[in-house]
Amino acid sequence: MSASSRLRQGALNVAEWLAQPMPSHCGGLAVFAGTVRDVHEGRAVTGINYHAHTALAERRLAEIEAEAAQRFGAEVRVAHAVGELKVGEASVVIVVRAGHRAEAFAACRWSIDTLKQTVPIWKEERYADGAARFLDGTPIKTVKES
Amino acid sequence: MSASSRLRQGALNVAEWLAQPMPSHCGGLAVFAGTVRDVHEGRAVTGINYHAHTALAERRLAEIEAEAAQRFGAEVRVAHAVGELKVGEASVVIVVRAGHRAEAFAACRWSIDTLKQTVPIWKEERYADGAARFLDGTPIKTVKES
Amino acid sequence: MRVTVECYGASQRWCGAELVSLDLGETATVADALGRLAERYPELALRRDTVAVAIGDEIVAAGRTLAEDERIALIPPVSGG
Amino acid sequence: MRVTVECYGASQRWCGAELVSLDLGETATVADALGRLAERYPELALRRDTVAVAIGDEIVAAGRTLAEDERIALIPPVSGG
Repeated sequence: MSASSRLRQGALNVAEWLAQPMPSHCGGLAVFAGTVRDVHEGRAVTGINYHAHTALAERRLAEIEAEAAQRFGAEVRVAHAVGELKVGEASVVIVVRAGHRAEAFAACRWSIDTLKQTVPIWKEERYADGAARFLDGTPIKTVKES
Repeated sequence: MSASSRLRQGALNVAEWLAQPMPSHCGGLAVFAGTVRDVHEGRAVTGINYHAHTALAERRLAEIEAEAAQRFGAEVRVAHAVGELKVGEASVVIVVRAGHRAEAFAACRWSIDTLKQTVPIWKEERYADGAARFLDGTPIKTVKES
Repeated sequence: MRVTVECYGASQRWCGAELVSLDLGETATVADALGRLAERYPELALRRDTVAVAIGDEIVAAGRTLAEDERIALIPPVSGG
Repeated sequence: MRVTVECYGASQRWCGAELVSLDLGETATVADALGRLAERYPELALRRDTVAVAIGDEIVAAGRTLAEDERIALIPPVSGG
Protein backbone atom coordinates (compact mmCIF):
# COMPACT_ATOMS: atom_id res chain seq x y z
CA MET A 1 0.00 0.00 0.00
CA SER A 2 1.96 3.03 -1.22
CA ALA A 3 1.75 6.54 0.22
CA SER A 4 -0.09 7.66 -2.91
CA SER A 5 -2.75 4.99 -2.65
CA ARG A 6 -6.27 5.80 -1.59
CA LEU A 7 -6.40 2.94 0.91
CA ARG A 8 -4.32 3.54 4.02
CA GLN A 9 -3.34 1.25 6.85
CA GLY A 10 -4.75 2.69 10.09
CA ALA A 11 -6.69 5.84 10.93
CA LEU A 12 -6.68 8.80 8.53
CA ASN A 13 -5.41 12.24 9.52
CA VAL A 14 -7.98 14.65 8.12
CA ALA A 15 -5.68 17.69 8.25
CA GLU A 16 -3.16 15.88 6.02
CA TRP A 17 -5.70 15.89 3.18
CA LEU A 18 -6.12 19.67 3.40
CA ALA A 19 -2.44 20.55 3.03
CA GLN A 20 -2.67 21.01 -0.72
CA PRO A 21 -3.32 24.69 -1.61
CA MET A 22 -6.68 25.76 -2.98
CA PRO A 23 -6.59 26.25 -6.78
CA SER A 24 -7.10 29.92 -7.56
CA HIS A 25 -10.23 29.30 -9.65
CA CYS A 26 -11.93 27.50 -6.75
CA GLY A 27 -14.01 29.22 -4.09
CA GLY A 28 -15.44 26.27 -2.18
CA LEU A 29 -13.79 23.49 -0.20
CA ALA A 30 -16.06 20.77 1.20
CA VAL A 31 -14.75 17.96 3.37
CA PHE A 32 -16.43 14.94 4.86
CA ALA A 33 -14.85 12.54 7.32
CA GLY A 34 -16.47 9.47 8.82
CA THR A 35 -15.33 8.45 12.27
CA VAL A 36 -15.91 5.41 14.48
CA ARG A 37 -18.84 5.89 16.90
CA ASP A 38 -19.02 4.41 20.37
CA VAL A 39 -22.49 2.91 19.93
CA HIS A 40 -24.20 1.02 17.12
CA GLU A 41 -27.74 -0.33 17.30
CA GLY A 42 -27.59 0.01 21.07
CA ARG A 43 -24.33 -1.95 21.53
CA ALA A 44 -21.19 -0.39 23.01
CA VAL A 45 -18.52 -0.34 20.26
CA THR A 46 -14.81 -0.31 21.08
CA GLY A 47 -13.49 -0.22 17.52
CA ILE A 48 -13.91 -1.33 13.94
CA ASN A 49 -11.62 -3.52 11.86
CA TYR A 50 -11.93 -2.41 8.22
CA HIS A 51 -11.28 -5.09 5.61
CA ALA A 52 -10.88 -4.33 1.90
CA HIS A 53 -10.41 -6.10 -1.41
CA THR A 54 -7.39 -3.96 -2.15
CA ALA A 55 -7.15 -4.06 -5.95
CA LEU A 56 -10.83 -3.50 -6.62
CA ALA A 57 -11.20 -0.92 -3.81
CA GLU A 58 -8.31 1.18 -5.14
CA ARG A 59 -9.82 1.07 -8.60
CA ARG A 60 -13.30 2.03 -7.38
CA LEU A 61 -11.98 4.92 -5.25
CA ALA A 62 -10.17 6.28 -8.31
CA GLU A 63 -13.35 5.88 -10.37
CA ILE A 64 -15.33 7.85 -7.78
CA GLU A 65 -12.84 10.72 -8.02
CA ALA A 66 -13.02 10.74 -11.83
CA GLU A 67 -16.80 10.41 -12.01
CA ALA A 68 -17.35 13.16 -9.40
CA ALA A 69 -14.97 15.44 -11.30
CA GLN A 70 -16.97 14.90 -14.46
CA ARG A 71 -20.44 15.20 -12.89
CA PHE A 72 -19.74 18.23 -10.72
CA GLY A 73 -16.73 19.96 -12.31
CA ALA A 74 -14.85 19.56 -9.04
CA GLU A 75 -11.50 18.23 -7.85
CA VAL A 76 -12.20 15.27 -5.59
CA ARG A 77 -9.88 13.22 -3.37
CA VAL A 78 -11.12 10.11 -1.61
CA ALA A 79 -9.28 8.01 0.98
CA HIS A 80 -10.30 5.07 3.17
CA ALA A 81 -8.62 3.38 6.10
CA VAL A 82 -8.10 -0.38 6.49
CA GLY A 83 -7.22 -2.25 9.68
CA GLU A 84 -8.10 -1.61 13.31
CA LEU A 85 -9.59 1.78 14.21
CA LYS A 86 -10.60 3.04 17.63
CA VAL A 87 -13.61 5.16 18.54
CA GLY A 88 -13.20 8.73 17.26
CA GLU A 89 -10.70 7.81 14.54
CA ALA A 90 -11.38 8.67 10.89
CA SER A 91 -12.08 5.81 8.50
CA VAL A 92 -12.90 7.83 5.39
CA VAL A 93 -12.08 11.30 4.08
CA ILE A 94 -13.56 13.08 1.05
CA VAL A 95 -12.05 16.41 0.00
CA VAL A 96 -13.69 18.48 -2.74
CA ARG A 97 -12.41 21.71 -4.28
CA ALA A 98 -14.92 23.43 -6.57
CA GLY A 99 -15.82 26.79 -8.04
CA HIS A 100 -18.72 27.38 -5.68
CA ARG A 101 -20.30 25.81 -2.62
CA ALA A 102 -23.24 24.16 -4.38
CA GLU A 103 -20.98 21.92 -6.48
CA ALA A 104 -18.62 21.37 -3.56
CA PHE A 105 -21.40 20.08 -1.29
CA ALA A 106 -23.05 18.06 -4.06
CA ALA A 107 -19.81 16.35 -5.11
CA CYS A 108 -18.87 15.61 -1.49
CA ARG A 109 -22.25 14.10 -0.68
CA TRP A 110 -22.38 12.09 -3.90
CA SER A 111 -18.87 10.75 -3.32
CA ILE A 112 -19.50 9.43 0.20
CA ASP A 113 -22.91 8.01 -0.74
CA THR A 114 -21.39 6.30 -3.79
CA LEU A 115 -18.38 5.01 -1.87
CA LYS A 116 -20.68 3.21 0.55
CA GLN A 117 -22.36 1.33 -2.32
CA THR A 118 -19.50 0.64 -4.69
CA VAL A 119 -16.24 0.06 -2.81
CA PRO A 120 -15.42 -3.46 -1.51
CA ILE A 121 -14.78 -2.58 2.13
CA TRP A 122 -16.32 -4.32 5.15
CA LYS A 123 -16.75 -3.17 8.72
CA GLU A 124 -16.09 -5.76 11.43
CA GLU A 125 -17.34 -4.11 14.63
CA ARG A 126 -15.78 -4.95 17.98
CA TYR A 127 -17.97 -4.65 21.05
CA ALA A 128 -17.31 -3.97 24.70
CA ASP A 129 -18.44 -7.50 25.57
CA GLY A 130 -15.64 -8.99 23.43
CA ALA A 131 -17.84 -10.02 20.51
CA ALA A 132 -17.16 -8.99 16.90
CA ARG A 133 -19.29 -9.12 13.79
CA PHE A 134 -19.33 -8.07 10.18
CA LEU A 135 -22.08 -5.55 9.55
CA ASP A 136 -24.81 -6.21 7.03
CA GLY A 137 -24.09 -4.15 3.96
CA THR A 138 -25.44 -3.34 0.55
CA PRO A 139 -24.87 -5.46 -2.58
CA ILE A 140 -22.02 -3.87 -4.49
CA LYS A 141 -22.91 -1.57 -7.41
CA THR A 142 -20.79 0.03 -10.07
CA VAL A 143 -19.87 3.72 -9.81
CA LYS A 144 -21.76 4.51 -13.02
CA GLU A 145 -24.98 3.04 -11.54
CA SER A 146 -24.83 5.43 -8.56
CA MET B 1 -10.42 40.49 18.62
CA SER B 2 -9.51 37.67 21.00
CA ALA B 3 -8.25 34.22 20.02
CA SER B 4 -11.60 32.75 21.04
CA SER B 5 -13.64 35.08 18.85
CA ARG B 6 -15.31 33.88 15.68
CA LEU B 7 -13.99 36.83 13.67
CA ARG B 8 -10.28 36.63 12.93
CA GLN B 9 -7.88 39.16 11.47
CA GLY B 10 -6.45 37.73 8.24
CA ALA B 11 -6.88 34.40 6.45
CA LEU B 12 -8.17 31.36 8.33
CA ASN B 13 -6.17 28.14 8.67
CA VAL B 14 -8.69 25.37 7.98
CA ALA B 15 -6.60 22.64 9.66
CA GLU B 16 -6.59 24.63 12.92
CA TRP B 17 -10.36 24.17 13.17
CA LEU B 18 -10.05 20.40 12.91
CA ALA B 19 -7.60 19.94 15.79
CA GLN B 20 -10.34 19.27 18.34
CA PRO B 21 -10.97 15.51 18.68
CA MET B 22 -14.16 13.98 17.40
CA PRO B 23 -16.70 13.32 20.19
CA SER B 24 -17.16 9.57 20.58
CA HIS B 25 -20.91 9.71 19.86
CA CYS B 26 -20.30 11.45 16.51
CA GLY B 27 -19.71 9.62 13.23
CA GLY B 28 -19.75 12.46 10.71
CA LEU B 29 -17.51 15.52 10.32
CA ALA B 30 -18.49 18.01 7.61
CA VAL B 31 -16.38 21.04 6.82
CA PHE B 32 -16.89 23.92 4.43
CA ALA B 33 -14.34 26.61 3.67
CA GLY B 34 -14.81 29.53 1.33
CA THR B 35 -11.72 30.85 -0.41
CA VAL B 36 -10.95 33.90 -2.55
CA ARG B 37 -11.29 33.19 -6.29
CA ASP B 38 -9.17 34.81 -8.97
CA VAL B 39 -12.09 35.86 -11.16
CA HIS B 40 -15.48 37.38 -10.43
CA GLU B 41 -18.01 38.33 -13.08
CA GLY B 42 -15.23 38.20 -15.66
CA ARG B 43 -12.85 40.55 -13.83
CA ALA B 44 -9.42 39.43 -12.60
CA VAL B 45 -9.44 39.58 -8.80
CA THR B 46 -6.24 40.02 -6.78
CA GLY B 47 -7.79 39.93 -3.32
CA ILE B 48 -10.72 40.79 -1.10
CA ASN B 49 -10.81 43.14 1.88
CA TYR B 50 -13.42 41.83 4.32
CA HIS B 51 -15.11 44.45 6.50
CA ALA B 52 -17.32 43.55 9.49
CA HIS B 53 -19.50 45.21 12.09
CA THR B 54 -17.64 43.40 14.84
CA ALA B 55 -20.13 43.35 17.71
CA LEU B 56 -23.14 42.32 15.63
CA ALA B 57 -21.13 39.87 13.53
CA GLU B 58 -19.77 38.06 16.59
CA ARG B 59 -23.27 37.81 17.99
CA ARG B 60 -24.75 36.51 14.76
CA LEU B 61 -22.00 33.91 14.29
CA ALA B 62 -22.69 32.62 17.82
CA GLU B 63 -26.41 32.54 17.05
CA ILE B 64 -25.79 30.46 13.92
CA GLU B 65 -23.84 27.91 15.97
CA ALA B 66 -26.62 27.69 18.56
CA GLU B 67 -29.46 27.54 16.04
CA ALA B 68 -27.70 24.90 13.92
CA ALA B 69 -27.07 22.82 17.05
CA GLN B 70 -30.74 22.95 17.88
CA ARG B 71 -32.07 22.34 14.37
CA PHE B 72 -29.71 19.51 13.45
CA GLY B 73 -28.48 18.09 16.77
CA ALA B 74 -24.91 18.84 15.72
CA GLU B 75 -21.88 20.62 17.14
CA VAL B 76 -21.14 23.60 14.89
CA ARG B 77 -18.19 25.99 14.81
CA VAL B 78 -18.21 29.03 12.54
CA ALA B 79 -15.36 31.46 11.87
CA HIS B 80 -14.92 34.35 9.44
CA ALA B 81 -11.88 36.39 8.45
CA VAL B 82 -11.69 40.18 8.33
CA GLY B 83 -9.07 42.30 6.58
CA GLU B 84 -7.09 41.74 3.40
CA LEU B 85 -7.11 38.26 1.89
CA LYS B 86 -5.29 37.04 -1.20
CA VAL B 87 -6.52 34.63 -3.85
CA GLY B 88 -6.69 31.07 -2.47
CA GLU B 89 -6.94 32.15 1.17
CA ALA B 90 -9.86 31.04 3.35
CA SER B 91 -12.37 33.67 4.44
CA VAL B 92 -14.87 31.41 6.17
CA VAL B 93 -14.79 28.01 7.85
CA ILE B 94 -17.73 25.93 9.09
CA VAL B 95 -17.00 22.75 11.04
CA VAL B 96 -19.83 20.37 11.97
CA ARG B 97 -19.62 17.23 14.10
CA ALA B 98 -22.77 15.12 14.08
CA GLY B 99 -24.03 11.62 14.70
CA HIS B 100 -24.38 10.80 11.00
CA ARG B 101 -23.55 12.30 7.64
CA ALA B 102 -27.04 13.50 6.77
CA GLU B 103 -27.18 15.89 9.73
CA ALA B 104 -23.54 16.87 9.27
CA PHE B 105 -24.09 17.92 5.64
CA ALA B 106 -27.42 19.61 6.37
CA ALA B 107 -26.06 21.63 9.29
CA CYS B 108 -22.96 22.65 7.32
CA ARG B 109 -24.96 23.77 4.31
CA TRP B 110 -27.55 25.61 6.43
CA SER B 111 -24.82 27.39 8.38
CA ILE B 112 -22.97 28.78 5.37
CA ASP B 113 -26.19 29.74 3.60
CA THR B 114 -27.45 31.47 6.75
CA LEU B 115 -24.15 33.21 7.41
CA LYS B 116 -24.31 34.83 3.99
CA GLN B 117 -27.70 36.35 4.77
CA THR B 118 -27.42 37.28 8.44
CA VAL B 119 -23.87 38.34 9.33
CA PRO B 120 -22.80 41.98 8.80
CA ILE B 121 -19.71 41.38 6.69
CA TRP B 122 -18.90 43.04 3.37
CA LYS B 123 -16.57 42.01 0.56
CA GLU B 124 -14.53 44.79 -1.04
CA GLU B 125 -12.98 43.17 -4.11
CA ARG B 126 -9.64 44.35 -5.46
CA TYR B 127 -9.01 43.96 -9.18
CA ALA B 128 -5.91 43.52 -11.28
CA ASP B 129 -6.52 46.96 -12.89
CA GLY B 130 -6.22 48.66 -9.47
CA ALA B 131 -9.95 49.26 -8.96
CA ALA B 132 -11.86 48.15 -5.87
CA ARG B 133 -15.56 47.87 -5.13
CA PHE B 134 -17.97 46.64 -2.52
CA LEU B 135 -20.05 43.78 -3.88
CA ASP B 136 -23.81 43.99 -4.00
CA GLY B 137 -25.22 41.91 -1.20
CA THR B 138 -28.45 40.76 0.33
CA PRO B 139 -30.48 42.80 2.86
CA ILE B 140 -29.61 41.46 6.30
CA LYS B 141 -32.00 38.94 7.89
CA THR B 142 -32.16 37.45 11.35
CA VAL B 143 -30.89 33.93 12.00
CA LYS B 144 -34.36 32.76 13.01
CA GLU B 145 -35.77 33.90 9.64
CA SER B 146 -33.31 31.69 7.74
CA MET C 1 -29.67 66.16 19.44
CA ARG C 2 -26.46 64.98 17.89
CA VAL C 3 -25.91 61.36 16.74
CA THR C 4 -23.01 59.77 14.93
CA VAL C 5 -23.62 57.42 12.00
CA GLU C 6 -21.05 54.70 11.27
CA CYS C 7 -21.20 53.75 7.60
CA TYR C 8 -20.34 50.12 6.83
CA GLY C 9 -19.65 48.46 3.50
CA ALA C 10 -20.99 50.22 0.45
CA SER C 11 -22.76 52.82 2.62
CA GLN C 12 -19.30 54.41 3.03
CA ARG C 13 -19.40 55.10 -0.68
CA TRP C 14 -23.00 56.31 -0.73
CA CYS C 15 -22.34 58.77 2.11
CA GLY C 16 -18.75 59.58 1.10
CA ALA C 17 -17.44 58.95 4.63
CA GLU C 18 -17.08 56.32 7.33
CA LEU C 19 -18.60 58.61 9.97
CA VAL C 20 -21.42 61.13 9.51
CA SER C 21 -22.70 63.51 12.16
CA LEU C 22 -26.40 64.38 12.29
CA ASP C 23 -28.25 67.09 14.20
CA LEU C 24 -31.77 65.87 14.86
CA GLY C 25 -34.69 67.15 16.92
CA GLU C 26 -35.44 65.89 20.43
CA THR C 27 -37.30 62.51 20.39
CA ALA C 28 -35.83 61.70 16.99
CA THR C 29 -36.08 58.08 15.88
CA VAL C 30 -34.00 55.78 13.71
CA ALA C 31 -36.41 56.54 10.87
CA ASP C 32 -35.75 60.26 11.30
CA ALA C 33 -32.00 59.68 11.08
CA LEU C 34 -32.42 57.61 7.92
CA GLY C 35 -34.69 60.28 6.47
CA ARG C 36 -32.06 62.97 7.05
CA LEU C 37 -29.35 60.78 5.49
CA ALA C 38 -31.57 60.10 2.47
CA GLU C 39 -32.07 63.85 1.95
CA ARG C 40 -28.31 64.39 1.91
CA TYR C 41 -27.17 61.30 0.01
CA PRO C 42 -29.17 60.38 -3.09
CA GLU C 43 -27.36 57.04 -3.50
CA LEU C 44 -28.47 56.05 -0.02
CA ALA C 45 -32.02 57.31 -0.71
CA LEU C 46 -32.25 54.89 -3.66
CA ARG C 47 -31.36 51.95 -1.42
CA ARG C 48 -33.01 53.01 1.81
CA ASP C 49 -35.30 49.96 1.97
CA THR C 50 -32.33 47.58 1.87
CA VAL C 51 -30.44 49.20 4.76
CA ALA C 52 -30.75 48.13 8.41
CA VAL C 53 -29.57 50.06 11.44
CA ALA C 54 -27.65 48.58 14.37
CA ILE C 55 -26.99 49.99 17.81
CA GLY C 56 -24.41 48.03 19.75
CA ASP C 57 -24.85 44.38 18.80
CA GLU C 58 -28.52 44.66 17.84
CA ILE C 59 -30.51 45.54 14.76
CA VAL C 60 -33.05 48.15 15.87
CA ALA C 61 -36.52 49.01 14.58
CA ALA C 62 -37.24 52.20 12.66
CA GLY C 63 -39.32 53.50 15.58
CA ARG C 64 -36.47 53.25 18.13
CA THR C 65 -35.93 56.63 19.81
CA LEU C 66 -32.38 57.92 19.73
CA ALA C 67 -30.43 59.37 22.65
CA GLU C 68 -28.02 62.30 22.71
CA ASP C 69 -24.56 61.31 21.40
CA GLU C 70 -25.71 57.81 20.45
CA ARG C 71 -23.86 55.97 17.67
CA ILE C 72 -25.84 54.13 15.07
CA ALA C 73 -24.48 51.86 12.34
CA LEU C 74 -25.74 51.61 8.76
CA ILE C 75 -25.90 47.96 7.70
CA PRO C 76 -26.26 47.81 3.90
CA PRO C 77 -26.89 44.46 2.14
CA VAL C 78 -24.32 41.96 3.40
CA SER C 79 -21.87 39.90 1.32
CA GLY C 80 -19.89 37.74 3.72
CA GLY C 81 -18.80 34.17 3.13
CA MET D 1 -10.04 -27.68 -12.82
CA ARG D 2 -8.96 -26.23 -9.51
CA VAL D 3 -9.80 -22.64 -8.48
CA THR D 4 -9.18 -20.80 -5.23
CA VAL D 5 -11.93 -18.71 -3.66
CA GLU D 6 -10.94 -15.74 -1.48
CA CYS D 7 -13.72 -14.99 1.01
CA TYR D 8 -14.08 -11.33 1.98
CA GLY D 9 -16.10 -9.78 4.78
CA ALA D 10 -18.98 -11.83 6.12
CA SER D 11 -18.41 -14.50 3.45
CA GLN D 12 -15.49 -15.65 5.63
CA ARG D 13 -18.05 -16.55 8.25
CA TRP D 14 -20.47 -18.17 5.81
CA CYS D 15 -17.77 -20.39 4.36
CA GLY D 16 -15.84 -20.78 7.63
CA ALA D 17 -12.52 -19.87 5.98
CA GLU D 18 -10.68 -17.10 4.17
CA LEU D 19 -9.66 -19.40 1.34
CA VAL D 20 -11.67 -22.23 -0.18
CA SER D 21 -10.47 -24.62 -2.86
CA LEU D 22 -12.87 -25.91 -5.50
CA ASP D 23 -12.55 -28.72 -8.03
CA LEU D 24 -14.72 -27.90 -11.02
CA GLY D 25 -15.23 -29.37 -14.45
CA GLU D 26 -13.48 -28.06 -17.57
CA THR D 27 -15.21 -24.91 -18.97
CA ALA D 28 -16.62 -24.10 -15.53
CA THR D 29 -18.00 -20.59 -15.09
CA VAL D 30 -18.30 -18.18 -12.19
CA ALA D 31 -21.90 -19.36 -11.79
CA ASP D 32 -20.70 -22.95 -11.48
CA ALA D 33 -18.27 -21.96 -8.74
CA LEU D 34 -21.01 -20.11 -6.85
CA GLY D 35 -23.30 -23.10 -7.27
CA ARG D 36 -20.72 -25.43 -5.76
CA LEU D 37 -20.15 -23.04 -2.83
CA ALA D 38 -23.90 -22.77 -2.26
CA GLU D 39 -24.16 -26.56 -2.06
CA ARG D 40 -21.47 -26.68 0.60
CA TYR D 41 -22.35 -23.56 2.63
CA PRO D 42 -26.03 -23.04 3.41
CA GLU D 43 -25.43 -19.53 4.81
CA LEU D 44 -23.91 -18.52 1.50
CA ALA D 45 -26.74 -20.19 -0.41
CA LEU D 46 -29.25 -17.97 1.43
CA ARG D 47 -27.40 -14.84 0.29
CA ARG D 48 -26.21 -15.93 -3.11
CA ASP D 49 -28.06 -13.17 -4.97
CA THR D 50 -26.31 -10.46 -2.94
CA VAL D 51 -22.77 -11.71 -3.61
CA ALA D 52 -20.59 -10.51 -6.48
CA VAL D 53 -17.41 -12.12 -7.74
CA ALA D 54 -14.18 -10.30 -8.56
CA ILE D 55 -11.16 -11.45 -10.51
CA GLY D 56 -8.20 -9.10 -10.18
CA ASP D 57 -9.62 -5.57 -9.97
CA GLU D 58 -12.85 -6.35 -11.84
CA ILE D 59 -16.31 -7.58 -10.98
CA VAL D 60 -17.02 -10.41 -13.42
CA ALA D 61 -20.28 -11.72 -14.88
CA ALA D 62 -21.74 -15.07 -13.87
CA GLY D 63 -21.02 -16.43 -17.35
CA ARG D 64 -17.28 -15.73 -17.20
CA THR D 65 -15.32 -18.93 -17.87
CA LEU D 66 -12.71 -19.81 -15.29
CA ALA D 67 -9.12 -20.88 -15.95
CA GLU D 68 -7.05 -23.53 -14.21
CA ASP D 69 -5.62 -22.20 -10.89
CA GLU D 70 -7.50 -18.93 -11.16
CA ARG D 71 -8.32 -17.02 -7.96
CA ILE D 72 -11.76 -15.55 -7.55
CA ALA D 73 -12.96 -13.27 -4.75
CA LEU D 74 -16.37 -13.36 -3.08
CA ILE D 75 -17.66 -9.81 -2.58
CA PRO D 76 -20.58 -9.89 -0.13
CA PRO D 77 -22.65 -6.75 0.52
CA VAL D 78 -20.25 -3.87 1.29
CA SER D 79 -20.23 -1.66 4.37
CA GLY D 80 -17.40 0.84 3.93
CA GLY D 81 -17.48 4.47 4.94
